Amino acid sequence: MNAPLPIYLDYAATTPIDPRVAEAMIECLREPELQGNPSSMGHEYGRRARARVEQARAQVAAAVNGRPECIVWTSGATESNNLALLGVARFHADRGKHIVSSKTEHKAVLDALKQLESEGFFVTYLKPGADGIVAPEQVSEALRDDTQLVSLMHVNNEIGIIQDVGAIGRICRERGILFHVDAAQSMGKVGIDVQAMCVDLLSLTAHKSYGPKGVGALYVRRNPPVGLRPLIFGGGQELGLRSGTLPTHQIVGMGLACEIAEREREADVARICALRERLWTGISKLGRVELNGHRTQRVCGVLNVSFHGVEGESLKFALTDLAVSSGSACASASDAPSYVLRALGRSDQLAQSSLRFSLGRFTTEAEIDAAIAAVTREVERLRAIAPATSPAK
Amino acid sequence: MNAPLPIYLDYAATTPIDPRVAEAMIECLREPELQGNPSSMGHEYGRRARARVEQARAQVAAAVNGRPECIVWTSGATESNNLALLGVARFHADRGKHIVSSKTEHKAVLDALKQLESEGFFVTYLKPGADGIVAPEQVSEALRDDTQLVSLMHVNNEIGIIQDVGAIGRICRERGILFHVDAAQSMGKVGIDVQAMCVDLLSLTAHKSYGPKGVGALYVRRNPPVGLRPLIFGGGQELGLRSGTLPTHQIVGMGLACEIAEREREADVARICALRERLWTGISKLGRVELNGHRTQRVCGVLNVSFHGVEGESLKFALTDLAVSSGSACASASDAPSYVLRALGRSDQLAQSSLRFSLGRFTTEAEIDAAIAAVTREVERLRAIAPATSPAK
Amino acid sequence: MTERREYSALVERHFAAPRNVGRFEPAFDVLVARSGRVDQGIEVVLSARIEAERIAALRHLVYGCPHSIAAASWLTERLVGATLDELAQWRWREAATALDVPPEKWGRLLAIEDAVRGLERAWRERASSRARTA
Amino acid sequence: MTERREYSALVERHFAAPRNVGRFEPAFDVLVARSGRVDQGIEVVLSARIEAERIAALRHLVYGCPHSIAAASWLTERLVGATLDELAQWRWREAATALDVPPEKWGRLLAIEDAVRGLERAWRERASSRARTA
Ligand SMILES: Cc1ncc(COP(=O)(O)O)c(C=O)c1O
Ligand SMILES: Cc1ncc(COP(=O)(O)O)c(C=O)c1O
Repeated sequence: MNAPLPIYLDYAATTPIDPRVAEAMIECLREPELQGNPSSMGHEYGRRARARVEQARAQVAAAVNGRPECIVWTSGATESNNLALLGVARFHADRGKHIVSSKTEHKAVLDALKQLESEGFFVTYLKPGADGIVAPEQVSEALRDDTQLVSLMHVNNEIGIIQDVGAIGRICRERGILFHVDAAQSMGKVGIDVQAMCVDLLSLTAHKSYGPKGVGALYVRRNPPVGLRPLIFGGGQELGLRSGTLPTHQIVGMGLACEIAEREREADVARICALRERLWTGISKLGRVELNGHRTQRVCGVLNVSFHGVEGESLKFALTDLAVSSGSACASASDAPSYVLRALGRSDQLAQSSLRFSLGRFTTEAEIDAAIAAVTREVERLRAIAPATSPAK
Repeated sequence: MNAPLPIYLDYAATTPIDPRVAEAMIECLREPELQGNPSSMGHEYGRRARARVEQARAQVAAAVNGRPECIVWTSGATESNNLALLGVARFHADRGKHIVSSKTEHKAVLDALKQLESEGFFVTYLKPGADGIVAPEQVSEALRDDTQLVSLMHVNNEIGIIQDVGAIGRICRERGILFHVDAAQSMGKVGIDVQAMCVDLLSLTAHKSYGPKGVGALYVRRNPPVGLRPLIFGGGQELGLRSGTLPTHQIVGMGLACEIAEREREADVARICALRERLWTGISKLGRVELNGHRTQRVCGVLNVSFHGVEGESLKFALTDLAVSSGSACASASDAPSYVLRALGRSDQLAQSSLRFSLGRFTTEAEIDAAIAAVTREVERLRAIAPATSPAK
Repeated sequence: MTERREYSALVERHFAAPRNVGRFEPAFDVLVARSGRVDQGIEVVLSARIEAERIAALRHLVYGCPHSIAAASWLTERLVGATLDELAQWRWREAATALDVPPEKWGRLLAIEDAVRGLERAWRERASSRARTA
Repeated sequence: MTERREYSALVERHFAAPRNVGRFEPAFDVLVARSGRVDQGIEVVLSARIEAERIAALRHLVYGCPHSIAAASWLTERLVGATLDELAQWRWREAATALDVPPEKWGRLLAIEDAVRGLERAWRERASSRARTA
């Protein structure tokens, strides 16, 4: 446990908890009076816990410009995505069996869609452009008479690009098709407005925005209501959509994390953007590097770079001073080339020689400079021992 | 927020977190080095988080005498029950569509079974005796050629009786039928041994045993493996059975809570048993009270009592000094008579005039004496204003 | 999510300290009426002492929810001094309004009104038997 | 759950400081062999200087995973002093054992053996051309 810790540049995998959020959670863990079951409305312990849960619900709702009664607590965005996709598709199976999504969604969407395919649904996976962006017209063109649902992510977790969910939402609304957005990576990085974006269902998670792991939410429009079959049945919590005892401390953490994320968004974004530009300027001096994803339509904290002339595994092994990632944290085989970069047209080899640097609230200029130095040193070193004629791909 | 707090006698709804557990969780919330994503095995932050997760897995496994690789993390026993029931039934649908359970299971089991009935499964709900116990022979007799699963709870949450799951497990094992046990209420109160009890799937939750709300586990036998369709698809965590980012602090809390619960079980049980006897002795002096559930085959902490001659809602309103419950915390309409007590043969009226006192690790003799005094005072007062000829039912 | 049952301040006060609990010993100037049953969730006994064709005093016994207990107690204060006509005009809605009783509990108030009707009947019978004996 | 890729201490040492990096300028006593391709995940160039029918020195260039880099570096030390016969007898399994290379990486070692075979061929050609010119 004594190895010196690397520089954390993996905020897109998970963020550390903001100390303010941690303290609010710790209060819930320590104060006996907050430890009742929020469903035990028959006594004061339960009612106090419930009050905190409802306060957090209002905080999360405000952060997406939705109404509190539209927020359903879940265990994270994986569950939210599953509840949205499996829930809507199974509930409305008689309304149509066609779903539109994209090739660069998170596994929590793609694997849920795969399950639906095995249940007889048909999914169109749109291929984004080389910049990672799905054009709204692609969605229009894919819609069929039996399309019941469109699911697209707001911010891509690997390359950080922002999809134009507002334009796509308006297309769906016009056609009367339900629209789900995976916004796991958005909170505090780009504004979320379920009204303006015409979103019917929206997945959130706390741990990408300085809240705790293991809690998330699904926004479900209530007016008119979106029909949804639950994944988990039981006590009837969350209006029957998600049974199970509500974890007060987790929910309180998520509520505060969302409130802070929105309140400090502009300042955070400006600061992190400057750091990311500094990082990119530093790295691009190496030459033979490529930025993955659209140059400007992207969130501040993510920089995904392909390095020519350096083998992927060696690149990562050389950079043990940096905690970075080569794709999504939940991909099980870490050496497999990213399906997202492959969908953008990168070769297997180049996809594998790519790193995702993700910066966040606690990243410092000194860390960025150290990261630039480490990347420069190691990439140059590895390129120097490689055969010179290695063709750039 | 300034009302004086009542005496907490609702440990079966949820327990306060043990301060030792809280401190272990707080370390995870505060230490930057523990805040990586346990799936980020490419860097030290992820590996340290993963090490804690695996340590907790071993703790939970040890507490049920199972192997660590059989433990799947979930968000609580509601999810565990659903994963076990829906997961097994859907996976093995071609092996048979009959399931055996009981009328006094938790809603997380009953509602999942109801969902399965809507999917074409057939469920036999055994009716326990007036003492709440399901006789193993009832299970034998209910088994059919197409029975694929038996699901019974270990400890009943409302009346505290202990089912003889070992005997039932042996019957199932002999017949080659899968056996699921909802052990949400057992940890630290009665020994759990998945081997000796011939259990194939076992649901656990942390928050009934001084751990955090929002985390649980499903034990799934691996040798030979039990086939299971996931509820939640995605990143492939937990060998694909339960995707979603693992919440390190929650899991650490559950691991330690289970370890402490098992280590201190004997001492806890002896102390709490004595308090419960004191409470029962005190309350029964009132006369016209009845203990619900088997007199001895029960866990230490739960005392469910029916009061003749006192209307239920008034009884509860009169006892605002006590945080007790009248059934399960997750029942949505608190005034509905408990379906568990109804299944035991109590009238609606008497079921409603019942209270569940549940004691725990932090209950004191002074609290018990105060509870006896309050119950005695209020029951006598309410009986005194009632028409004398009210027939006892 | 379960809502906490809310009781009005007046209900809380009467529940905590019901007025005029008990019953009068049977006597010629005492009227008694009973309604409800435990398995209906409310049982109430009212007894009234009549003086000069008015209710001089009321007593009650009640088994029931907090609203029922409060309503019965409240009623024993409300109807003191009432004439037979005034008693005949009393309706449950008055208690519902005064005590802020939610609709799902109105049935309980009807049971209390039944007891009032019982008093009224007993009073009329007493009056007619007096008329006969006079 | 993903396992951390484990590298042996020897792999770590060679990866951190590869020995004998580079290539000898073309000359009569210099042998060169190349194998692999970037899109196969490994590309390696070996060059050897021959003196008195033994390898006097070796240089390497390599693009590849840490095991590949370490194996190429390790090889340049291992084969110094080798005769043609010794070179001909060298097999990839020796590197696998010495560096504790996991099975899924054995293909990369085969690519390195290909380069060794290339050196061997070049050496034999040089010998036969010497024989002809002698
Ligand atoms: C875009 C996206 N969707 C979904 C998820 C899954 O969220 P969670 O980790 O809360 O299950 C993640 C992160 O893991 C993500 O980046
Ligand atoms: C017997 C039993 N099963 C399942 C549950 C549900 O567990 P959780 O609250 O962890 O969802 C509970 C408690 O609520 C329980 O008592």
